[in-house]
Amino acid sequence: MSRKPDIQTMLWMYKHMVLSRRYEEALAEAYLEGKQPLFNMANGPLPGEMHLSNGQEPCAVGVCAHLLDHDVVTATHRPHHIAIAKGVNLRAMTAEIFGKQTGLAGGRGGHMHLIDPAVNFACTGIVGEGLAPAAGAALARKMRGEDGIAVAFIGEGAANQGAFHETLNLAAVWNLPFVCVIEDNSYGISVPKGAATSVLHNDVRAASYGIRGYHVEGNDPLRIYEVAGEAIERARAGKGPSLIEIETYRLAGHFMGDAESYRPAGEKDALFARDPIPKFRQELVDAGAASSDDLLWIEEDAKSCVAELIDFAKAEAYAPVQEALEKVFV
Amino acid sequence: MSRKPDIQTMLWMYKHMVLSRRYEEALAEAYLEGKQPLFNMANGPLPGEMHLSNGQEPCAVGVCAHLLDHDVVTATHRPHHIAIAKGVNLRAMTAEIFGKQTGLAGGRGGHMHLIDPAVNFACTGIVGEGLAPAAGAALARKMRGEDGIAVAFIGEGAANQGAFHETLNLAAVWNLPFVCVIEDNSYGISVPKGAATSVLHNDVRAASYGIRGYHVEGNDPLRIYEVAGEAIERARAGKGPSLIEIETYRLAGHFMGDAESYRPAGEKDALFARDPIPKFRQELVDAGAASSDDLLWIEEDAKSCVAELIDFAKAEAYAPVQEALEKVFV
Amino acid sequence: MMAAEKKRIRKLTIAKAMSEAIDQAMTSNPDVFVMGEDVGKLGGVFGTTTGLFDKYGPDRVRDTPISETGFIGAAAGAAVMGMRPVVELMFIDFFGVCMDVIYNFAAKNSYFSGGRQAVPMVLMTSAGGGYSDGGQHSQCLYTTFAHLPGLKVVMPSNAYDAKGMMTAAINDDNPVIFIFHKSLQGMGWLGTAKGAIVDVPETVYEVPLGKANISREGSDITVVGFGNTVHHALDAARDLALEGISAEVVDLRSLAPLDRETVLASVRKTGRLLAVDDDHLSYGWTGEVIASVAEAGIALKCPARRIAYPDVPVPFARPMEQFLLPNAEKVKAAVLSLMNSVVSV
Amino acid sequence: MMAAEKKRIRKLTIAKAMSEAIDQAMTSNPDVFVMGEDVGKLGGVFGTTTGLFDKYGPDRVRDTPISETGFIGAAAGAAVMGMRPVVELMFIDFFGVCMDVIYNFAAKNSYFSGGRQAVPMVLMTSAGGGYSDGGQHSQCLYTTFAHLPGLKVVMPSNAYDAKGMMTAAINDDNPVIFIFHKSLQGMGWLGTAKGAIVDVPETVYEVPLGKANISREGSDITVVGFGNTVHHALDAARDLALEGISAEVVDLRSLAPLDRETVLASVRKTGRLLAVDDDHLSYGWTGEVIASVAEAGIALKCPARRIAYPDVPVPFARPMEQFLLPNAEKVKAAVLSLMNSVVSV
Ligand SMILES: Cc1ncc(C[n+]2csc(CCOP(=O)(O)OP(=O)(O)O)c2C)c(N)n1
Ligand SMILES: Cc1ncc(C[n+]2csc(CCOP(=O)(O)OP(=O)(O)O)c2C)c(N)n1
Ligand SMILES: [Mg+2]
Ligand SMILES: [Mg+2]
Repeated sequence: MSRKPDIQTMLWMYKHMVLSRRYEEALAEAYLEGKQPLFNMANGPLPGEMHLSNGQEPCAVGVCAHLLDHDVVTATHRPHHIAIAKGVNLRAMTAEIFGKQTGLAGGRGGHMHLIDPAVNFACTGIVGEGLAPAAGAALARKMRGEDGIAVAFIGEGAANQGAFHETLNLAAVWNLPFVCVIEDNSYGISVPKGAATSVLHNDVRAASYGIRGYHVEGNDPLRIYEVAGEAIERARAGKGPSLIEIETYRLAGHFMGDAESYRPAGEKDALFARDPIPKFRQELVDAGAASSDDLLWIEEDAKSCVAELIDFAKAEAYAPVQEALEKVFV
Repeated sequence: MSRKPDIQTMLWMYKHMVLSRRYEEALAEAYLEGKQPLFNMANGPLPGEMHLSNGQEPCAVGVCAHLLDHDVVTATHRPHHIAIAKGVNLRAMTAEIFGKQTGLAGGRGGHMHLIDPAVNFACTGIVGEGLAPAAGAALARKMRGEDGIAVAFIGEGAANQGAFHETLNLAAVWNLPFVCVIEDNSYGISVPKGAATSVLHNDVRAASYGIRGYHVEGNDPLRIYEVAGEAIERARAGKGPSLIEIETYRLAGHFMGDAESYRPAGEKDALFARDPIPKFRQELVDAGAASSDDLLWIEEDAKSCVAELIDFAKAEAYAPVQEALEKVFV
Repeated sequence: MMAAEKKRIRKLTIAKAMSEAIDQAMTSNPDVFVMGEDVGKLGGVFGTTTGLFDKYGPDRVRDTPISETGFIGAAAGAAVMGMRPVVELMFIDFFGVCMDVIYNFAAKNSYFSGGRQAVPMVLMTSAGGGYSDGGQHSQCLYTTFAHLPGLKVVMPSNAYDAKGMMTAAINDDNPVIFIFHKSLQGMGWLGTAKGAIVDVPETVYEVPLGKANISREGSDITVVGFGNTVHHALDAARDLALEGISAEVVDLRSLAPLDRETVLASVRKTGRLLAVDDDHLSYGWTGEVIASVAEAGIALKCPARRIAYPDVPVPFARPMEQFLLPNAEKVKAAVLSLMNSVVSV
Repeated sequence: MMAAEKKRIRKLTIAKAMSEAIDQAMTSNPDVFVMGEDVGKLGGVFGTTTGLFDKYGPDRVRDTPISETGFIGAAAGAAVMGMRPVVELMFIDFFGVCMDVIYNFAAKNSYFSGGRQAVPMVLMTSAGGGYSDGGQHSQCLYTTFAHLPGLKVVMPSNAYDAKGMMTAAINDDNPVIFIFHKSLQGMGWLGTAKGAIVDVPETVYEVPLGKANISREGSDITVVGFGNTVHHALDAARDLALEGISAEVVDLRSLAPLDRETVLASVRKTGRLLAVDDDHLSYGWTGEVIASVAEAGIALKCPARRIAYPDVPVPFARPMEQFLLPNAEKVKAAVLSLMNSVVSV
């Protein structure tokens, strides 16, 4: 029932993958400011934890290509690629990541707490926490007869949290327009999937809820697009929730500063050799979807867009400190 | 690999089913003392909630027939049948249910908190709470190279708690000698299974953990014995955890005082018609395992045993109230 | 209660008052709905949703699986989308299986969204012991919630407040933990303090959240209570009046926000303070109230005192449990001893 | 630290001191083992299990799934069977996904078994902010645990105490919540208060749980701290000494049991009290400490005061977060204002 993306969509996907990659590269650069030679997380313009999603961009674009603003997305501590693909206001998001007054939350949130009501995007820092609220959002849409479905992105590690089980069961019992997308990047911090998860692929867990399960290999944006399309169409059509596990990988550490000594030798090199962005680029060129020049334009555009965002966010002011006492209640 | 019980075992099973039934009938009688004509839970020699297991006896005996003292069992708010089949000290248990000083916990626990270290039995009042500790007990046995497995009994409603998912995954990843037994009595308080559980039978959820799943129909002690035997043998042999769902029914309300108006008309009558105790009795007679006289003897014995227990517990003293301040720490 | 509101006088239980407030809110606002375990046909184990299932059906009065993280998280998520769920956690004792979505999600979403996203959710939950339900069904845990910013934490001591506070809670755009005390709930099978069953207007009205109430005026000593202990204080005060002691009883009604002003004003007037709680003593609200008075530098005629549940789990056996619980006798004895104590501060 | 113990002097971080205590316990007792997320190869995100995986292997140093209810519950269950697990909850902020097995199971099992079943489990967990980790990774939540009976709740302010308290915790037959403060932990990537890194003997020793420590003697005012705020108090006290003010600093070290005696004795001596906490103010331990002093009827030269984290979630932006946190300057200013205030009680 689902189909391959058209050319315009493919370019949109490529563009957002590149934008996300450039964006995180720029964040990484800013993050290291003030943290060298001694790495102290508290220092620099971007203090605190920083979880990059480099390598996982296909998951974000393959799913979000099917979503509209009124569709709800919850993401995790590793949210940038998804936020970008969901269309979060990038100026406000970047300002938030830098803790500035014009940020999404005026600096109260930071990179693990990006909430943009305009496009119904939110993320949180507790593993599995976004699941049930996403199902609740789907319930709200359904009860009100409104358009819109909800997608909860989680990592493969989160599929072992109780919230995963409770939410999928609830969504199935209530036949909610809900999709759970698992980005399987093989690790929960340092712990490999095999040491934490009793099954090879989490899509088999769909059987516990009588719902559709899908597994996508190869970190392939087009394949992800197809599978997500089917699951999302089903949700829109009132056919209930689905569970998708996507094989992906993170090219960076769990967070910045992670020495990654838990990785087997050579793993990182192999991952970089499979970087989905050059791979997708080549596919686009091979398929005649775009010329190398067109893509270069997209890439340049992403670069300048990101540069502008970082400059903007850096230049913005912090909120007066007293504002920290506000917005506990609406 | 498993087999039918021998005659001695069958009689043991029948005896403990009858004992449990008589025991709860006597508790029910004592419970109603002081609560008529006005039912106030706080009154009488047995105040508080009282969850009876009438009808579910086959689950207890079919599983516990395979267990030894060093095997660990955790049960729920509905614990009597299991405690009895596990060999909990009945004097101390009854005294505890009546809140007396000679009770298992000196009256601190009550009927939802029966802990008998001598036979490794415990129960708790929070749905799903016993699961992870049981897995931990299995881990302890395994790490120490000790004999003994762990069995967690839960209701079908508890299979929708996060603890269920987390524990089964953990037990599977660590290949623990652990069995989860679900007593499916069709209801979580007033909510029918179908309104709460997205699959018809919870044994299919074994697929989420790559473990064995078993489903037992008919509330049949012999079938339960066979299936539990296989799962427990596997656990003892180091072949990992299993999940068993047993179709059973409760002949009483969720707790005493439950008006059961949520039941469809006629349901109760149909259940009583299928009461597993007379059914099993008939099977035993038909199979020539015992004469009607032998069974009568068992039944009389159970009655007098129960009468003695209740008399004993009622006659026992309450602990001095100051003892309420003790045993917070060991 | 204001005279104008007393159109028709009916004595209601807290359970009925809560159901009525929810019912009226559901009638006037289609976004209001209820979910929780056994809130449907059964009408809530503690009668909080009596009649609602028949009136509104299973879509708006939803029985849930025993998945508190799932359904309370879903309620919070629905609230973010503009629904106004009233969700029940059957016993407050069960918070441990679902606290994350309550305190890290619902409570912080306003802050994390810079105040741009509301979570208008009411979490109603039962607390308290006294009827021998054992250590996992008799806890109070008030400050476990009140310590965590972003939640309003309230408990009515009578049906009038229950209805008005429930209405206010549903109308509030923030997450409200609406605690109801089993000893006051008015379920026949539980026994109920008489004083909790009071006249309740049929009209829709609000009792503002975060405002303490002077339940009885007095001049010699301030006795602060919350929920059930308000009735212990009132019972003691009636007795004490016969002995010529005038006790002022303050019903906190809300721990978050905490109405320190009302407490301080009362203590300034009486010069004596007794705080009475059925939650565990250490790190309970009685400490907070006494500390607030101490910080304010109010001169007391005798040291402040508190009566609270000792730092032990709740035992099952009735004599033990009753021994540990606060009651009117203990309040009276403490007041008498305070009235007789010399000025030492 | 007693002189006799200083066989060889080595300055250790709290992280190293904790690992060493666990290591020594694992060597001497085969029942001791560790589990938690990333405690294996990684050695714990906060360095609490450094070197243990290589030494003891994956059976005794177990990485777990991200299933806190599962593995903490399993730890408790293993403890019931006689093992002595040291289990890590990576951030105290995550308690909401697993509190039930902690407070309803581990904490109450002794009571529910009439003291016949011990749960010798140590739950170690990190707390505190100050490095811009946002509102779900910077909380303190001390009294969230300390309010619930059946748990010992401790936090060391320096490496000497950390080792001795960890050893005592492992040897204790009861569940111990062993909190460590990220600002004191000694991870290079976090920055660490200098005073936390102190001489630690190589020998095995215990620092008893439930005993406060006079970190600095003084006569004018008692400043009570816990964990990181002890260092704010000490820093302020050093400065204040230059201004002729003699502050006594009490390090609580344990909230449950709470060593009220030591606090009261100090306040009786100094006549002034300031309590400093980085947990949320309302219903925090500072209220409990002040109330305990008030109840004791100790005559103070000025009203007790507290500095604590306001009742708001922890903001990400560094200026905002730093504005809300207690620090030595705030302590100093408060002491000065108290010393200058008139006797009003
Ligand atoms: C409940 C909870 N437990 C633990 C953590 C700490 N933690 C943050 S991210 C993470 C790993 C998550 O793994 P996964 O779900 O696979 O996502 P990934 O980081 O790989 O994107 C952990 C353990 C947390 N934030 N919340
Ligand atoms: C976490 C939690 N949620 C809710 C309850 C209240 N409660 C007690 S028993 C029960 C129903 C349990 O159903 P099931 O697991 O099927 O067991 P049964 O009562 O049928 O034996 C509920 C909801 C509880 N004790 N703990
Ligand atoms: Mg992962
Ligand atoms: Mg059931």
